[in-house]
Amino acid sequence: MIRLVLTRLAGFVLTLFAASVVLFVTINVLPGSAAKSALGIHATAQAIQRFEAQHGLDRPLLVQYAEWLGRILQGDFGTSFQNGVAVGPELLKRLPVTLELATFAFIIANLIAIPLGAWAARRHQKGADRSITFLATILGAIPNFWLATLLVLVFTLTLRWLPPGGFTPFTANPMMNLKQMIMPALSLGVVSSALLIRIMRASMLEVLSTDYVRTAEAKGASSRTIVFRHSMRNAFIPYLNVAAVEFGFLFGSVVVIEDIFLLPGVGSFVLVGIINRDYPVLLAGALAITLFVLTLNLVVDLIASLLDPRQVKARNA
Amino acid sequence: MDIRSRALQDGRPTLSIRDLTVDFPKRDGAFRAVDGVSLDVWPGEIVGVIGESGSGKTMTALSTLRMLPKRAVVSGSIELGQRRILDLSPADMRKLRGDRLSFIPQDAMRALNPTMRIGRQVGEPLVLHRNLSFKAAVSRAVDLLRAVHVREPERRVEDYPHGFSGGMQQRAMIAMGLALEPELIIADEPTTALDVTVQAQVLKLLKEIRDREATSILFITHDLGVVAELCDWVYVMYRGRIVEQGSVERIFMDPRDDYTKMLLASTPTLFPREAAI
Amino acid sequence: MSDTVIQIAGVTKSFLRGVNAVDDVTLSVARGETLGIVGESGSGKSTLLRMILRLIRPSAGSITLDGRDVWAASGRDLKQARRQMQAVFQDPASSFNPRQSIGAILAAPLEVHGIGDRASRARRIGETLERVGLPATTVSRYPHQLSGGQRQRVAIARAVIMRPAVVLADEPTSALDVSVQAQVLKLFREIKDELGLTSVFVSHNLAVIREVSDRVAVMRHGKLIEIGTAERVFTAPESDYTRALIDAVPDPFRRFRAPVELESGS
Amino acid sequence: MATAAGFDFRRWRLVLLGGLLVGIVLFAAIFAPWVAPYSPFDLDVAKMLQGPSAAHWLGTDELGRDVLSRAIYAARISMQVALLAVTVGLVGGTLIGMTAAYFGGLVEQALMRAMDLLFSFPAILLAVVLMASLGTSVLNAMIAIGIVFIPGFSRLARASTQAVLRQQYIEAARSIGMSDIRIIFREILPNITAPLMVEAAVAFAYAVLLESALSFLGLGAQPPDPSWGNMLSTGRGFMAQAPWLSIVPGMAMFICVLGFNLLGDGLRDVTDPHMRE
Repeated sequence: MIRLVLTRLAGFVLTLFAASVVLFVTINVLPGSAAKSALGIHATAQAIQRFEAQHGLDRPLLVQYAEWLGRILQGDFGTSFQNGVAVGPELLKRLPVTLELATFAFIIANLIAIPLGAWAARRHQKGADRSITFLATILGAIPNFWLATLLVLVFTLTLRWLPPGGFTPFTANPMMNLKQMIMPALSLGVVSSALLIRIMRASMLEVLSTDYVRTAEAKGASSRTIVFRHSMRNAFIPYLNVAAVEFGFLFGSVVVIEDIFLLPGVGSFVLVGIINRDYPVLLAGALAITLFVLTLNLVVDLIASLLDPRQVKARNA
Repeated sequence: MDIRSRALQDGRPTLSIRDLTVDFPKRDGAFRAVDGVSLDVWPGEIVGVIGESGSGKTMTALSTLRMLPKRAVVSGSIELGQRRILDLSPADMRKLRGDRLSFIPQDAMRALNPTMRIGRQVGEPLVLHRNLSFKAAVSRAVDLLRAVHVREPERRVEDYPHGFSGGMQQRAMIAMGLALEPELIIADEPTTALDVTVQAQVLKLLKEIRDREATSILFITHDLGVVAELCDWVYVMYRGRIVEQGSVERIFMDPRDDYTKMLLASTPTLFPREAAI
Repeated sequence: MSDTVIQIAGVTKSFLRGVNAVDDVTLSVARGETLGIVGESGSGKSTLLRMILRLIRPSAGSITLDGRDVWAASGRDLKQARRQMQAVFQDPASSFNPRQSIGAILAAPLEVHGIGDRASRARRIGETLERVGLPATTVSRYPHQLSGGQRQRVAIARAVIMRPAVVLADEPTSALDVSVQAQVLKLFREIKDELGLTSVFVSHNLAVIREVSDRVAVMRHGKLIEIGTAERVFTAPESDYTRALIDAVPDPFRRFRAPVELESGS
Repeated sequence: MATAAGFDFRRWRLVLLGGLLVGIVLFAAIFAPWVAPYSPFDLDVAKMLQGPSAAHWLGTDELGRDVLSRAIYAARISMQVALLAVTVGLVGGTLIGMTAAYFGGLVEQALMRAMDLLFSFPAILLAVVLMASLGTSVLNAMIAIGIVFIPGFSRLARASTQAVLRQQYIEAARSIGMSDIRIIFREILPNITAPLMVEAAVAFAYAVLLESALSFLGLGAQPPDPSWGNMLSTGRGFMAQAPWLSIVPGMAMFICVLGFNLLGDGLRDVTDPHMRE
């Protein structure tokens, strides 16, 4: 068991390290000049040279990476090219916002997907299954930033129930925090649920067609018992793994959603970094989002492994 | 010599199927998988149904369990004891399965839930039909596993199926089927996936169970050898119909139907055929 | 009759976990004979066959075909070896590419070895199909349109179309119903005699092995337990394992006399 | 697979419905100059922010341009980006996946590790970072989105190839001495195209979404060139006065994505052997 956790953790660290290399290299071969966007288009050649020397941009990439990694490991994410603000503390301030958004969105997506997907599978090729599949098809075709726009149109501009955006810490004003969070979380969660419904339905269908479900039926188990005692756990194992990966894949949308709802999270930090070509900001933000996704995958993967006695045993052996 | 000695028995057969027909509707008409099958299984008897693929033997077995695919259209009558199986409500049918009537499938590895401990699976019929707690059911499962010769059953009930060998998995399935001392066990090719040496052990176990508990067994197979070793009475099926029935001795010594004769002639053997007399 | 076609010497295949799938097997196959290899699952019989076919590389030992090392061969020698040795596989459902017609499937070995032109290949395919008892129209059909027995006839056609010296068969009738199995085995024996083939026939079914083999090798856990003429192995087995295996077979004719084989002219 | 009995409408209905929606979008994209009632660039300050009317069915934008015409021209950009991006992803992913599965060992390890890594980045984030690196333009958007698709296609191609490699016809091909290249192109590729085509349809939908998101963020098509993403982005500024500016581009994306998703689902059902009778 401990071995299983350690193996997964090692994989997690390795992937994170490799991801940092990819991000660093990609961002540092940017053709657009950071100096120009920091200093303005009319900056002189000397000013640019001075800027690059000051930020160490004129040295070999490998050296730059090693230094950057070294500093990051000490918690120093550098300073913004744009305004000289330290990136680390700023990132730390923004992390809870995105964490809250991600958590809500993931919970919403699963709350919708698990029961609907399981129900659809149980009613395979019946009315309920067709309706749920149809719903998933419709939801899956809605761009989440359009859904966000429509939600604002309805709940803010027309009904005037919810604020258009912004962020209040939960500790400062829980009610306000939730009011501001609900639309962004729905935009991300509802659209992601479309894919998760399909995954849950497919996993459950697979299990329901197995011989061991037939055995349970032959023992005289009711359809309820079959679903809850014999199928849920087995369907969850593939569901969780796939769901986490797919959710992570879709999670990049925080960049757009945070922009729409003026949430001061990591996503909008990345966007600012891109628009201003602010390397330290962009790198730190992108790394943080990747970290989110990898952590989610790690946690879910461990849960799925625990559910599967074959894996627990295989890793221990 | 085809006097059914068993017909002289007192009382009624455990299972009695009359004019069973199973149709699968298709776009152009219907496919008739079982065509007017009648058969009986008497108390304490092992009855073999032998046929090649597509003969309808498995469909006959599944009809008895009422576990056919939903689109199948069934007619005729099936009686287990006094109960008319085809007329039972789904809830009443469920109460019968695993209690008075149990099923042993072909592939035990797939038939066991990979994420549930053996003890819980073997004991589950007691939970479903006798309202036992899982704890009590698992302690009963220890006895059941011992009865099918699984070693160290106290420890084995805690195992998951992947820790069992193929033969042990099939023993666990048999133990599960015996949990409530059913009137009839339906076994669908239960030894086909096993190696011959393991198969021999499982067949021996089934005979032993019949002798000990006087359970009736309906045994579905494509293997003439298995029928010869195990069964008392044989039905030969071909294209949805029963073409011949008789005691196992009669079928092998004096086959009358052309299909049965062809089947016998086709079966490879370790004992070379005698020259024509 | 006693010249050796296949010589297997000290062949071992070890997989990762230190278990030997095939463990130091030495045996030979003489020209024109059929060697049956029998064993339960995990005995290594199929792995051994695949090593002869050059599909799995042995960890140790040598396999020679007509005196040439199969695994050391390359270029022309390898092509020659491949031409000499053809295979029939078990699963009639997966042993053909579902997107190719039977004609294309049968033409493939001829094309690979550059035998004949279009017309002569077509002629040869027609003759071979006829020989295995399939109508000439089969060329334009696809595998899923054929029954299991018909597919195994095509498999035999694919193996003999190259006019090889050796045919290696891996459980070729295990997925078939007994009545079809009997027909396919009969065809196999006829073709073998007609072409004077040497063959290795792997099966878990002792009775099938007895029917087709001149000599029989019994394997267990990767080891060769015993080898001898079919008559000897089945009537006077030397090892306890072979004895146990024979006793375990549920053979209907142990209890009841075997009927005379039908003249199956079908 | 239409049978002699006639065209099976039920089986193909999703493909037909998806095809219809996709057809409408493609038609608009290809024949935009003829279909669109106005030029997408013609300004008319006198007519700015007018609601839907007989002259302008879907109203006008903040510069008095015809919204319908802009939405039609935007389809062009979306289709171009999606087509090229899917091609990049499909070709790149298939080559990588097939190579990995066929050669196995270290080659496979290295390639698939790299794909896992690429897949661990959220899609939009990766596209955004690549766009930042490559510079904002439509061509770069195509490349960035294409790269995002490579890991998905490569995993699918690898899994499908592995499934084919387990089939005995591969062993048969090897045993007759067929070369690797010939096995890959003659035996494997034709048998993995169906799942790849299904995935391509779904990827097309996702490419449209990604392109719109990039343009929405100002990283894709640049104004005044119309794209659904930048139309929505501008429209949000006038949400209270002119909601149609937000609704129209979203609706266009929705129809387009829905069409490709339905097409993908339909193709999956049609090509899935389990769905066949």
